[in-house]
Amino acid sequence: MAQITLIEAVTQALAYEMRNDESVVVLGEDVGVNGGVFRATQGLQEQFGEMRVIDTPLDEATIAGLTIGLAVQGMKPVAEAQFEGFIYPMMEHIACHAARMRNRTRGRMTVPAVWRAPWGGGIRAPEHHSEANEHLFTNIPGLRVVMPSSPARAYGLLLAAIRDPDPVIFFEPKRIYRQYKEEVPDDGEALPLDVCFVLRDGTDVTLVTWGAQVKECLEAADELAQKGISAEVIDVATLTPLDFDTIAESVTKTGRCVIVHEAPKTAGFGAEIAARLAEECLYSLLAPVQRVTGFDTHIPLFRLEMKYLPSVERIVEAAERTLAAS
Amino acid sequence: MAQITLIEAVTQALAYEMRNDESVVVLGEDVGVNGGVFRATQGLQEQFGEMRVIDTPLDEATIAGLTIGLAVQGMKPVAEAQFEGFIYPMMEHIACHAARMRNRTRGRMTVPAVWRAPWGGGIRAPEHHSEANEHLFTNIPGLRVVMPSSPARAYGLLLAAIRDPDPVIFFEPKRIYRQYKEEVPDDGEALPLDVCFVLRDGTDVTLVTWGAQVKECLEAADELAQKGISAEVIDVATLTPLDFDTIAESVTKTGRCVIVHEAPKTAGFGAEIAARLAEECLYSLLAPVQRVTGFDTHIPLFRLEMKYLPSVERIVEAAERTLAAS
Amino acid sequence: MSIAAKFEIEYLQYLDQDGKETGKELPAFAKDLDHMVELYKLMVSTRVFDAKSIALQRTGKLGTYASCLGHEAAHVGIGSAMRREDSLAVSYREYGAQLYRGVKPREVYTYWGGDERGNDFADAPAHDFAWCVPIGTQCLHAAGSALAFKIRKEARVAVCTIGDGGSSKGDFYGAINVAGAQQLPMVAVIVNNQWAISVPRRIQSGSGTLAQKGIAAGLPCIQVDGNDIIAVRAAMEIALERARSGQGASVIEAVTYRLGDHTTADDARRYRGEQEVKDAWERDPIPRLRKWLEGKGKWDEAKEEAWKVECDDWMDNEVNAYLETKNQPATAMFDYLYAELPADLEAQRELVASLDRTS
Amino acid sequence: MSIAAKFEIEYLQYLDQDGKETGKELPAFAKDLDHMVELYKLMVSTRVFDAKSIALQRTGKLGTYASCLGHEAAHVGIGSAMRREDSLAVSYREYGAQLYRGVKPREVYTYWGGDERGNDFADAPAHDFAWCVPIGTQCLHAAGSALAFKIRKEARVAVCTIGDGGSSKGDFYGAINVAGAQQLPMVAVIVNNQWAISVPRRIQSGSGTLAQKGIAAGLPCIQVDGNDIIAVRAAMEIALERARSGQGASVIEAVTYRLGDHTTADDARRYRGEQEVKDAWERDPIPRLRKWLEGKGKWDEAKEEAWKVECDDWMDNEVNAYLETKNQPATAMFDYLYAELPADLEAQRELVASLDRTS
Ligand SMILES: Cc1ncc(C[n+]2csc(CCOP(=O)(O)OP(=O)(O)O)c2C)c(N)n1
Ligand SMILES: Cc1ncc(C[n+]2csc(CCOP(=O)(O)OP(=O)(O)O)c2C)c(N)n1
Ligand SMILES: [Mg+2]
Ligand SMILES: [Mg+2]
Repeated sequence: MAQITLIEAVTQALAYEMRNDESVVVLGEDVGVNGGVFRATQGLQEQFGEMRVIDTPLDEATIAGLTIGLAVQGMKPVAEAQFEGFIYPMMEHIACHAARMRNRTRGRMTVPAVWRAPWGGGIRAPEHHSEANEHLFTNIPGLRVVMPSSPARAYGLLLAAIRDPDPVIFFEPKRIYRQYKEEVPDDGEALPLDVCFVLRDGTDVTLVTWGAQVKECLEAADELAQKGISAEVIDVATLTPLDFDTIAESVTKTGRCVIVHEAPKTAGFGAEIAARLAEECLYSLLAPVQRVTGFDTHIPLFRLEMKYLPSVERIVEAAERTLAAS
Repeated sequence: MAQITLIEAVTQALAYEMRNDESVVVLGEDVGVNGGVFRATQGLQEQFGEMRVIDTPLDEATIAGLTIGLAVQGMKPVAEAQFEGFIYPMMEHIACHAARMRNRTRGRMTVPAVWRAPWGGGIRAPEHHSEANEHLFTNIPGLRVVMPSSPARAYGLLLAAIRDPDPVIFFEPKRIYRQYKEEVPDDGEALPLDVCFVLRDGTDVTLVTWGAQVKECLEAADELAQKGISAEVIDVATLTPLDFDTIAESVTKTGRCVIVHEAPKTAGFGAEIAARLAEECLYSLLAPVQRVTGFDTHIPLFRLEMKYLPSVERIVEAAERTLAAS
Repeated sequence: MSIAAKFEIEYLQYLDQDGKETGKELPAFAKDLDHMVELYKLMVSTRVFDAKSIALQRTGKLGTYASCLGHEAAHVGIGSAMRREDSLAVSYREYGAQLYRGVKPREVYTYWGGDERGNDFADAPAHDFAWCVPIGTQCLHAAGSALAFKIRKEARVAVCTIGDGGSSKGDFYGAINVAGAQQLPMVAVIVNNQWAISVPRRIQSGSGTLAQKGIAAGLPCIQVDGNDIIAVRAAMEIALERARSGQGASVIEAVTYRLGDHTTADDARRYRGEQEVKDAWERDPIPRLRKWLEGKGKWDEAKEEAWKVECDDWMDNEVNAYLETKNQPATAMFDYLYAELPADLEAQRELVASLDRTS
Repeated sequence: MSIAAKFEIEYLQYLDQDGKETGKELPAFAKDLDHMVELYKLMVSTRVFDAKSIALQRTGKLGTYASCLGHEAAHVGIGSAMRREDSLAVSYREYGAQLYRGVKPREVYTYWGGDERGNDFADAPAHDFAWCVPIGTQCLHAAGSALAFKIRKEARVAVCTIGDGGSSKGDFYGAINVAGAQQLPMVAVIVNNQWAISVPRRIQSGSGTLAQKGIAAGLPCIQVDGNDIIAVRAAMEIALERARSGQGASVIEAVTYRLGDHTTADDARRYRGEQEVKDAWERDPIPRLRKWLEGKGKWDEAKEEAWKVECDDWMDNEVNAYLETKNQPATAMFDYLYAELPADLEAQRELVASLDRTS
């Protein structure tokens, strides 16, 4: 079995599901012959034809609206936003229709669709190609917001997203698209969309994160271990609906929590997790919650972007702060 | 001096500023002869002509993009989204351009524009006419998100918003558009955009809210007073950039906080305030933070909408819970 | 001068405003006079229904309601040309088309009466879309439906309707553009009633016709007298056949007039003159068809009276069914959010259940 | 058949691909041969600049860069027709127009080299827009600018450029539609280079020309040979004059070809055939103008060589200036966010300052 990257795992999941369910179609800009600008859909048009791998005109509202029409009529569309920074014109369709169709029609019409988008910074890309906007969707009821952080989880979560009977926003952290390879059996096994993954057990502090920052958190945990601090690392994976229980259990154990994400701090999804802790785990907290996030500025053009993204150093420092506090 | 409603205060502020600054123009759907579907722009086209009160074609992206072009070329446009639920197609322009133009051009180009939108539920309106979506903007750096809760604050804050050199999203809680009248001198005095307003002093618990729920919070404070509980009520007014100091000061004093808002709970702006408390005021908290919010569902059509909106009863109960907790 | 492209927009009308034939040979369906009587009856019953809706609203039994007064020829023309397996995506006022396809007045009332169950059509095709309030978006849902039909090689057509105002929205353009690029089996009907709330047609666009918007997408487009049901229906039949046979999409502009207020929340006297409305009543689609049918000996006053009585009975029945509908429990806001309620929402649902019990 | 409207789209070309005049009388500016030499020189220097940009990228000194190879006639034609007080809203590849208006290569490099300061044009008009990556949005900024000019009764025109791909986006439609409805002083130029990354023109739209999109907005529209600078410039002059004199907006389609990859991050061999590109080189805008000027005795090999040397000097100068630019401090991300930094962000800025000191 070959070792594959995260982006190859995305392709593998798409191909698997397209082979097994002919209602699955892929649409977006450049998803056809070109295989997507990151090659996520590489080879799919050759395999499945132009009717199932559809290059659309350049209009994100068009892509989003087509996706809803397809889904309502019984297809399982997987739409691509070429970059997360171009997803705004899709929002009216996602928020007003995809997220609401089942509710609006009391179950008569449903939208079993997936919107994929390469997400986040750190690849020295031009303006608008580095956005981390998960918060745009986490306040919308009726959606699932999912973000994988490894090839295996990309495969399993994407399969789950496509099979899910409701709309899923699937953000792919492009910085780690090709960061490393791992074995991902092409066995069609989906992962659950209602759990956080505990990637590392620890007793002193809980690091909660998702997407590309999982890597920095694991590295921070290594560094902390060298300093004698035992950090538990949780990959939230499905942001909404949230599996808060797993986080609560961990923080109840460790008493300390550092939340790490790439989006701006204010009203980022980290706020929700910190809020839940303040509501539901207050008495377990031995130290103030820490958020290590992007700043409340636009992610700078690439010369400065690494100064914007949460670093191992900032995470370690925040964790140490929680330990110094009590 | 006449007593005026909140919506009349909006009109009064617009007219004042249009008289005093000829670069101020108003644009949107039905803002002309009709004076807006809520009459916010009533009489303005008659007074200032079709070149300054502009009915646009029915396309929210068009309105948003025109607004940016106008602002960059030295006008001070005040755009209207007819209802907050129709603001999505404006988001690309607001997030990618309005909020970023100054940053993008190192100050060469700026967007001194205001986007007004009637906000929130509770008026027995049709689907999509009751949204509370402030969270869509509170995570966007470079914007100000403002929401008045009284005629006087509507007047003063809207003047400030128009005069502000940066883009402001101005949400008007339509449920209280005509709820009561008060004297609002037409003196052109703006209110600051960087403070929360403490509307009632108290010592036992802090109620933090904004927009239409200010009324319920003040009523809850009355009820709590009858039970011997002294509640401080804070109207956040400018959500971002946030004046957290005022909130922190209050909660440091009371040790207890109930956050009340109408939008869904998960990742609503209340999460940010709770998160800041968990980060910066943990040791002052005598009880878990409470959020009394809309549920994580779509606001139901009007037969059930009042069951969705935070009620005085739910606020009182949450406040009592914070007192029982410690 | 070298010419890259040439276009013409046809204007179609069979009956003038007095019910006189314009001379153009009638299409086959219009020669079936019994069928034309059926269409006339539905136009009348749609108007009866509409008046009842407004009465319900005025007496506090309905929320905001968008009247279809004056649009009966356009709406019934659209609905009657379609097959059941086709899919209809409307905005919010196209009752004449929807009633034809089996939507019940009680469903209309339930939805505009503030209850989601109105969208759970009992008899209309399950693949017809719900009312769509965000202007223009339905056009892309129709395009997506058409794409599904094309992918599955089904001989079905997706129809969307859109207002003159809505024709300004990017979604309309996106929909016709992709329909043209992908040769989708779709028909987009612009119901141009001259007003978008208070905004007149001329402020929406500098284009002389709205039909010509289709040129931007490379689509066949036609302007029809939207108060002449024969013209609307004929244009629909051609466009549907074109789509069904794999020749792609079309744009139809049906020129009509909104004889009432935008909705019951609107007062059109604020922004438009009486004379304009009076003139528009001269073009009322119902009397002209009646005159034509009377001229053919297929209709008369007695039939009219009898039909109105039938309509009233039907309405009584529908209104009663509506008024008897109990509210959903408050927990209903959770019950169709996802296929299964996520665990994280259970506590919230329980809270709502308890509030519901106490209030 | 009754006809509601008729349209024709003119195709404009003065020089064929061999630099021969097509017979149409030349516009006034083209009779000023010294001016034509200036235009030619700018087309050449634009190409030299473009090659240098790619070289910088290949050697790691620039980020992703979008080449303008093959677009020189279209871009210089647009830029040279405008007045300084007019406003230009581009997407990201229209360097020929921007250089004409005073944008410096070092600014281009600074921006595509990952530094916001590239958008703070020193010599170009301060009212010209920054590069605009979200496709199509710039068209509405031009419309808004045009509205500002109209409100203030200034005889200025807002110009936007958009790609064939971008012409599918709702914003383009919204912009031309409102420009038509409000008679705005705007010119929208579709630079149709046949490709939107890997998506060919035919997948963008079923419309035969892209010029005809203007019909949807009721605007005059024309298709021109976008490799013939005389045609581009002539169409621009007419449209600009129309706009400046209060007669409203126009749409111009300039038909050209993207001779290079979409950007340096793209590999066009993945999706388009060699022959197509070879054929397109036959229509290269630069040799045809050179041949024409040579025929007129205004240009020769020696001049070409001399000009290339000048271009090289200019580039060396610009590249050096660029390479000498130090990074901004990390705190720069806070310094142009608002007119004044809000108090709530001070702590974050301080943290960034401290990180910056230690790294
Ligand atoms: C996206 C969006 N913007 C604004 C509105 C508010 N609105 C409801 S109906 C309407 C006018 C629609 O006019 P038109 O498209 O001509 O349809 P008509 O009502 O005349 O049938 C507007 C502006 C909306 N529903 N959706
Ligand atoms: C809204 C948006 N969607 C997608 C993209 C990604 N993207 C960048 S360029 C491009 C193709 C543009 O093609 P065209 O408009 O023809 O311009 P050209 O590059 O050919 O000059 C795409 C899809 C973007 N920048 N913005
Ligand atoms: Mg209308
Ligand atoms: Mg192109």
